[in-house]
Parts: sequence; C-alpha cells; structure tokens
Amino acid sequence: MTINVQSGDVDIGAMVAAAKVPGAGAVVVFDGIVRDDAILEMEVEAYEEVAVAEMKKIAAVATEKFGLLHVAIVHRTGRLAIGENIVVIVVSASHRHAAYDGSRYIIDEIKHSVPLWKKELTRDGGRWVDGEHAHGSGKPESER
Amino acid sequence: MTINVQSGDVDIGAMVAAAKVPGAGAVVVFDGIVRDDAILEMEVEAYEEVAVAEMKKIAAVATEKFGLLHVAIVHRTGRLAIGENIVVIVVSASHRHAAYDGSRYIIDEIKHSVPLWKKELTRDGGRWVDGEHAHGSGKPESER
Amino acid sequence: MNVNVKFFARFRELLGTDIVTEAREGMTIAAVVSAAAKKNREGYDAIFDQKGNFLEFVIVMQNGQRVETADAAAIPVADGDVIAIFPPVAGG
Amino acid sequence: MNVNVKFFARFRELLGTDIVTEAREGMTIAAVVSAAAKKNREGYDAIFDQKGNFLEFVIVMQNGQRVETADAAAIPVADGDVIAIFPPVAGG
Repeated sequence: MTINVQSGDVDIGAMVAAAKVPGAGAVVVFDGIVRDDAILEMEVEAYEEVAVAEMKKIAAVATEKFGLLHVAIVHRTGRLAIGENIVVIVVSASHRHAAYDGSRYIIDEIKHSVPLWKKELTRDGGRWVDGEHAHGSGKPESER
Repeated sequence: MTINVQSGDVDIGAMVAAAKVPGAGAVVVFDGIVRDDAILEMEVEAYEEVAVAEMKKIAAVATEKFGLLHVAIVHRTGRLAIGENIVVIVVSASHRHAAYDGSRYIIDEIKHSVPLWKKELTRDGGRWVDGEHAHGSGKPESER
Repeated sequence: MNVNVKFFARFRELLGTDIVTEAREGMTIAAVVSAAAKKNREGYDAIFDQKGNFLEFVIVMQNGQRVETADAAAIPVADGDVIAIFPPVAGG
Repeated sequence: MNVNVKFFARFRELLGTDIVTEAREGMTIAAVVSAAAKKNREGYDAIFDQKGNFLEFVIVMQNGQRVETADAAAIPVADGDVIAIFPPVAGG
C-alpha cells in the first residue's frame, strides 16, 4: 500500500506495473485531472499528516471490503495546470468487479472525508471548490 | 477513438495522456491482465476484422450513452505471459461517474459480444476459457 | 463459386481455418460448413448434433454479420462469402 | 502552555496557519480558536456565528481527531495540542 500527498507528478505506468501482484487479473486506474472550467490553474491544499492517515484508513477498508490485492493513492498539492493529475488511484484485484468497486469506493471516500481543498485560479482571482458532501452536522465521522 | 487488436504491448501512460482532451476531468483505465491461475502462459485469438468493428460499435454506444470524451481500446492477441496486459481500456469524461460507468460498460460488452478467445496454456496442454455469457440461443445479438 | 470458411478457437484447432471451399449454386451456409467440417470427426461433432443441426452454443457469421443457427440451414451462400464459425466468445 | 492552531483553505487565507498561541489552564478548544481568529474580523466571521459558536459547516480537529463543534466549547486543550479548523473538504 503506497499512499502519498506530494507536489510532484506521478508515473502512472509504473503505478500500474506495481499493481500486478500475484493473483491480480484486473487493474483499475482512476485519474482525476484539472478540468478546463474557464480557469487558469488549480491550487490544491492538504492537511498533509491527517490526509495521509485518512487515506491509509480508506485504503485498508477498501482492501478488506472488496478483496483488493494492491492499492496506491497519490494526491497532488500545489499549483496544477489544466490537464494535470490531481489524484491517481491504482488498485488491483482478482476480478474486475472488485477492482472497479474498490476504486470507486476510494475516490468517493477521499472526496467525502480527507482534508484536501481545491482552489480554482481565474482571471479575477480564485474560488474555493465546494465539497461534494457538506459536513453539515459537524459530527465526527463515526456518528454521521 | 482508437481501437486496436494487436500482438504488441501498449503504453498505458501514453494512452492516459491522449485521454486528456478539453473538458475531461476524470480518466479511468481498465487493464485486464493474465492471472496466475496455475498456468504457464495465455494465448489469445481474435476474429480480428469483426472484433475491431464490434469494439468500435461498443465504443460509439458508450460514448453516446455516458457522454465520454475519449475512448481507446487495445486488445492483445498471441502468447502472453503472466501479468501481461490482455486488454486496456482508457476513457475520459467530465466527471468520474460517467468515466467509471462507461469503462465498465465497455469491458462488459467486450466480454459479451466481441469474437475473442483465450486459451490457458498449462503443463498438461491447455484449456479454452469459457465465456462469461454463453451465447446459448444462437440468436443474433439484436434478438437476445 | 468459392466460399471461405473460418473456424476459430477450439474449432480451428480441430479443423483449421480459412478453408476455401467450392460451393454449388443454392448451397446453404449449414451445408458448406458441414462439408468443410466433415474431414475431422471430432471437429464435426464439436459443431453439429447427430441430426446435422448446429449445436446450440455455436455462433455463425456470414460476412461478419451474425446469423441465427436455425436460419443457417436455409440461407444460401454467395460467391466470395466469408462464413465464420466459433464457440462463445471469451475475451477481455 | 502552547497550542498550535492550524487554519486551512479559505480560513488560512484570512487568518494564516500554524499559529502558536499561549493558552491558560482549562481553556477550551473554542476559546483558543476564537482568540487566534479575533485578529481578523472576516476570518472570525467565517468560522463563528454571532453568539460565538462554530458555524455549522466548520470542521474541528484536535491532534488529528475530529471533534464535534458543539463539544469544542467544553473540551479543554492540553500543552502541545494541534487544533485544526477547516471548511468542508473538496479533494479528489
């Protein structure tokens, strides 16, 4: 299990190669990239220690829940140009259903509970991206 | 849209780069690899002209159905070692749900209707892999 | 007239492929395939039942288009046709 | 005793981050954050309502563990604590 928050880019080919562990029959890659929404660049901020710990937890739960054989997650921080990788998730499993389900679970959970924020930098300044899930109640995760 | 049946390997990194078209926010890669099921190698056979035509049809339907922005499919043929790529599908879309759904639709349809066969080569010879969906009725696809 | 019969996968192993056969006017797909398959008993039995009908799972294509196996005994071939015969697909 | 207050994203832009504050014995998380946020009106108003309670969407962590905002006014800080205050997450 490799979980990183980093400013540098990733080598997706190498991440796929690392996912080819014994028993693997399917590798699924999710690559979230900076979309050209009339922006100049994107800036990503992380509460790094907690983000890494939280992603490790998510990876462990996904491994258990879907029988994944390998999980690697890299989330970038800092300024990213349009088309650049923001988050790359590579999982493998014996069969494709587990790989797809596990991959999707991981990105959904990252968007839901990992302390990361994105700011779209535009000609007039910038706007912070709203999360998909408002943490409205302010309750700890275990009670939500 | 790039659809190939080929014996040579693919460059997944280059395929992901090609999927980063304007408007794309999510790239999903499915990589089906030779699983170590106590086999020596796998041999893949294709009815190539029909396989390519059928995959083009599947890609077009997926593009329409899920709003995909880019689809590339490469299916290998010939002898493949354990861990080698059998089929690589790379799609992009504005948002992740479309990318996952489109990717999964494509691999499901390939397994269902594209004339490709796999033979597992073992110490005692080999065995042809059963399809996931028996084309039991012998009816044309449109009537199934 | 000439018809090309392509067998794939297990059927190819037993019968070969790209078998160019001389077909008489009005010959059906089933008759052409039957003639091409008769050279090897095991190959023939992998494709046809004892009454000479296609086994249920066999897939038949004429020039890349799927043909219902039941219809294959009624549809005539034409010069230059490519007839493909294969077991259920298993790619991906 | 010293407590480190980390603001993130929009809150960081308004208030800075890694603010080491001198806390008195028995001071609550809410009181420490309030003191750190008071230096900038806009920053304070982004986090607290007019009664001085955390706004509903604000997330509070004590040493990397989520704390219910309602409890933050009752839980005392300890020397060396890291208190993180941030808006809803939006990564991925």
